[in-house]
Amino acid sequence: MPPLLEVIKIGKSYGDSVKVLREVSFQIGAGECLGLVGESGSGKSTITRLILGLDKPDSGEIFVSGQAVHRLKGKALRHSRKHVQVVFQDPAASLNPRLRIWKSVVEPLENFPDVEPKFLTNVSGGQRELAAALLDRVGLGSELLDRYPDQLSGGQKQRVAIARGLSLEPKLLVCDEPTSSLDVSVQAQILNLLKELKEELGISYLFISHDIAAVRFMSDRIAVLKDGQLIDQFAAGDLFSPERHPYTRKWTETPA
Amino acid sequence: MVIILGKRLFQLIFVLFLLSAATFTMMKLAPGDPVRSLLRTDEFLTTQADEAKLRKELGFDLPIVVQYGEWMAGVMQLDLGKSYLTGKPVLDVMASRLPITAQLTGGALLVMLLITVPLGTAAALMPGRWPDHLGRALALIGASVPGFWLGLLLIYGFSYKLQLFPSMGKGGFFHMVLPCFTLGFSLAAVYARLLRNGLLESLSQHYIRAARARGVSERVILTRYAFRAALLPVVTMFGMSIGYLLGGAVVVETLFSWPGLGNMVMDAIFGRDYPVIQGYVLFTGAVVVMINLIVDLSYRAIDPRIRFGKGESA
Amino acid sequence: MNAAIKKAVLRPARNGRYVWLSANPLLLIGISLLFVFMLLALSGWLLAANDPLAVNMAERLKSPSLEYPLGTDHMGRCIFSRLISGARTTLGITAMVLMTVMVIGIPMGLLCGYAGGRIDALFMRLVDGLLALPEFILAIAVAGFLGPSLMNLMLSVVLVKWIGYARVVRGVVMAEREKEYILAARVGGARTFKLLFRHLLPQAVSPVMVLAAFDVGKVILTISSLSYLGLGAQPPAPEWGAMLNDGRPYFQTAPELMLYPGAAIMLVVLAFNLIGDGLRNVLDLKERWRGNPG
Amino acid sequence: MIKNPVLQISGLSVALRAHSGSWIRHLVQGINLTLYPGEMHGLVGESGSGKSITASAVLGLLPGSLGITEGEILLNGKAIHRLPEKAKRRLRGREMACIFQNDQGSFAPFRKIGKQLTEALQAHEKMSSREAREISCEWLERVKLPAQRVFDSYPFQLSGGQLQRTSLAASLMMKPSLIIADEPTTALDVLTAEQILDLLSGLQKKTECAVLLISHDLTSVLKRTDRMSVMYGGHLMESGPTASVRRNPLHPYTKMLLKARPPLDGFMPDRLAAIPGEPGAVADQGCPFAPRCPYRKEACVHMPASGVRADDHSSACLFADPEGGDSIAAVARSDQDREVVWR
Repeated sequence: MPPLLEVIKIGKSYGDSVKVLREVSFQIGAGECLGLVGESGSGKSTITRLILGLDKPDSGEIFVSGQAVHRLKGKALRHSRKHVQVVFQDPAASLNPRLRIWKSVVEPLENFPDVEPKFLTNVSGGQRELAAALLDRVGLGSELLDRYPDQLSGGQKQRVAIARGLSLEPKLLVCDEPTSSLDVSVQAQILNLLKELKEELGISYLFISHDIAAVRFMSDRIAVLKDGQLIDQFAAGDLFSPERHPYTRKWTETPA
Repeated sequence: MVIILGKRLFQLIFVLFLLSAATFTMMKLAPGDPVRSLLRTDEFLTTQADEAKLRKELGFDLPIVVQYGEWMAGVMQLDLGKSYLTGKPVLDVMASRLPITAQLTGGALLVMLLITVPLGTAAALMPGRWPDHLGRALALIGASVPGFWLGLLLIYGFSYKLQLFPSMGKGGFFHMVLPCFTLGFSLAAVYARLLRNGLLESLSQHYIRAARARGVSERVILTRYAFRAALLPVVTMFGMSIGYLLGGAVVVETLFSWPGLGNMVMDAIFGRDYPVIQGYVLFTGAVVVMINLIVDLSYRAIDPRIRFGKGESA
Repeated sequence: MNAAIKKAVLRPARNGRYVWLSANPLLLIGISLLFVFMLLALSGWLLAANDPLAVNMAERLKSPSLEYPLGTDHMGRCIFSRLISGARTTLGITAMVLMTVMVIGIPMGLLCGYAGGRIDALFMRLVDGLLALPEFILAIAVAGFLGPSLMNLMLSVVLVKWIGYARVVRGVVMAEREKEYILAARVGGARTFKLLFRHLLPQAVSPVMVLAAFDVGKVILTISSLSYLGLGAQPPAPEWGAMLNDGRPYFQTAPELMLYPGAAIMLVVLAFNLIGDGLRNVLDLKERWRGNPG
Repeated sequence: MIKNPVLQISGLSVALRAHSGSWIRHLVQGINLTLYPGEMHGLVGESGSGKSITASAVLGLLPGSLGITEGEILLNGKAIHRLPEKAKRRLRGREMACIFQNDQGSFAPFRKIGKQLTEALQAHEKMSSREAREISCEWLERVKLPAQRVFDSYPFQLSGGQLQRTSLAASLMMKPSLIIADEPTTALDVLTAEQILDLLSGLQKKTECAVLLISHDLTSVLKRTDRMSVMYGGHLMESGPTASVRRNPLHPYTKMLLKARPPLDGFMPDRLAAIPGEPGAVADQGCPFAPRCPYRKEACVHMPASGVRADDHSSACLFADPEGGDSIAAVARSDQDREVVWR
């Protein structure tokens, strides 16, 4: 059975000079969380955009459950998106400020009426009830349904974004620095929530962050990105083993 | 730097070309036959033959494209054709009128500066106190009062009732006060507000706090930091106000009967003197584009980020 | 540090979103002033007992009386009824102009902002070209060549003003296009239509509303100024600018002929500017409050 | 040799002022903090805890809408917060300097770095611009920057890390006795942040100046500071020597904050000890952390939290050892064995 996500030697450069990604390859199996660590400017966000089909790679291939997504266009690309969803870093920018919360959460289901997620089958009623169920799944009460994003706290907004990411029951959820702009106590809540959802729904994660400790908490395997190249890939348990790449050791030694 | 200049000059030529094409086509669309209206002004009975001769002379019988070609060639050498009414070359007519309009607009700009700088600064430095409220009230009135009505009120008040200023015609300083104030006032009201908002905005920037934390004096902060940053919105607006200024000049010149370009174009409109109208439109278009070019260049002087292109890391 | 202080100082009003009206006197005065004018304009045919165009030389330059609430002009026409029908003309024209301008400008802004590339470059060249011709000068050219009339005047105002709206909408779309909620919507399978009209356009609503409120005043001033010069409404149309021009020769003997139309113009424009100012404060506050991090 | 403290804050309270001048709401209350030369004191708290407001109060740069209601701020023994603005200005930069969060812009984008440095120098001492340039370049070298190039470039031509180093140079070159670093590394990524903090502590040791490090990054405060204070809802929750706070946190909030961080090495729990509720949830009276405190007791909601003293290791919690049971007047069983009085 092919791995859920297979990225083979993808390369990307913006403008002619700036080479952002060079020969990056990695895989994510079903129900597995791959942590991706790197400094800002190392190409983390570019990888996110390529996997989500928001950008096309200059070279290399991307397969989701065996299907080549890097060449897809139009209708086919749109339908392939059902399997890969995203949670971004800045909760304040992840929700349409002029839309009530329930409309934002349930929009993906509205775009794909044919999708019936298992964990929502027993929910009767219309979109609002679906939205209430999704919010409840991420620990938010239904009193938030009719609120606008600016009436919610950072942590609440990030939970709404996660609920939206889950609504289509995707096989892979790309988390691009989901806790970086949150306070410590809220970070812990969100990390716990993500881990809980992974175990219950069996979703795979690509967990991207510059916080090595959070990556270690979430991931089964970890990959380290430096200047657009994957210089180290290993199981989470081997984070401190001696044969780690010197650059990886820089991450583990600094914040003691 | 040169590339930018080059790009701008190309834009200038492109715009003038667009302008000339537009004015030329509008001229051709004009109802009524300029030849007949021209002959009628010579007060003698016209015959079919006379009309044909004049049409040929003025080259109206040539195909449109050729006429345009000839006309453009003329424009290139600043030959804008002759006024139907006076027969004098359009260029000379405009040249004689230009200094008067320039004096008016110059005076108006002076009025603007005299009001804007003190009022705008005071309003920004004492938010919520009387200069701020005065500034806000003036801005609202300035943006609401029709220029020509203000002019009439001033004439009624200052020249008719108080006999302080002449109400008509061109002359010395006293002749300039009312017209320049009329033209400059609403601009001043708007710019005072713009300067105030610009100053408040720049004073709230974080680098101002940082400079204060380093012990830099308030005077230096105001002049070298806040004012400079506040200039940007003011200069942008200036590029757009040129049109208002030229338009306003037409009204004020008609009201105070100043023999400037504005008056000239009004007579040309009612006299169907197309070449003069065309000359005026081309001239104002060129002035606006030139001013925008200067505004653009001053942008670069004020904020180096634009000169180096945003955020280019060393 | 600024964000922390802003958050502490700008705590949202307790009772939700509709307290801003009372907290903003400008908007209140503007709306009430406008309401009065709307009332006047619409009830014009009711109150105007007299026909605004009926010439009656015997009744020339009468002072205000019960029959003629504001007296009569140099042709014996009732000033009050002319003012009211003038209000209808001015507000009517302005509304038509602004409607057309928005219908052209907003979709163009959306298209150029979202599509970008060649269309956008073409649009920017067009903007440079048309910006070289200020509204007023274009109106003069159009009036000069195509003859002075209200229709030509409206045409020339529309020809330039739509760009303002296109640029505002384009600016907003370009700024929002790369924001995370748009990327999330695209990943969530939203089609272009939903991206444009549910996600992008609503963000431009407040800046466009503020621009429109201020533009009403500008259009009224332009139309009345040009009518005053004789390039807009032609006599005997009861347009305020033209009325002011008619009253000019009598301004020594009967200054009120000049006073009333001018005051009318100023008050209407003032009403709209007040609304514009009030709207900008309200929307700006919401913008600033929404903008800073939670 | 007993050094006299550089900064002494006692009972400091800052409140929001209505236009009419009356106080609406307290944002910061009862802050006690003492800072000795050569010492780095960490001020930790989540967003909305009031840590930045405290810093602005010390610098005298509070925005118009906020004001100091009570308390004293002594800089090198002199009360400063009632000084006239002119006197305060002479202190800023000279006696106390500030490094800000980087992306908020410590330098005006449209003026060269050099000009902004020499201007600050010349605002305090009469010196020729050549001399000012020399001092600036010397300090730019000390913060490991290509002095000449940085001096002549504009801020947008420098990277985040370079800008922060320049800001460090700008504060240190006037040899202040106190540096307030307000979230200096938040906008930088991990590795650059470490270099900046290394540089700061290194230069601090050389110049013997005191540093108040304000941050929400618990990890770097625990690693680098000599003493630390934890703030929540505008109040001090706990204050003490960093080693003691790290080994034996007294206040429930501090304990849970320490546990909430995913550990880098050692045992990895399946779930983190997350603190329920939102950082903004602050009780109006009684202990501000009460709404989120799992050990909340009846008394916590009424009784104001007890004051945190500035010298030893003390906490605002009425129940010094909440896990130990419900004894109210508990003697703190931390190794310093001090008594916590319940008021």
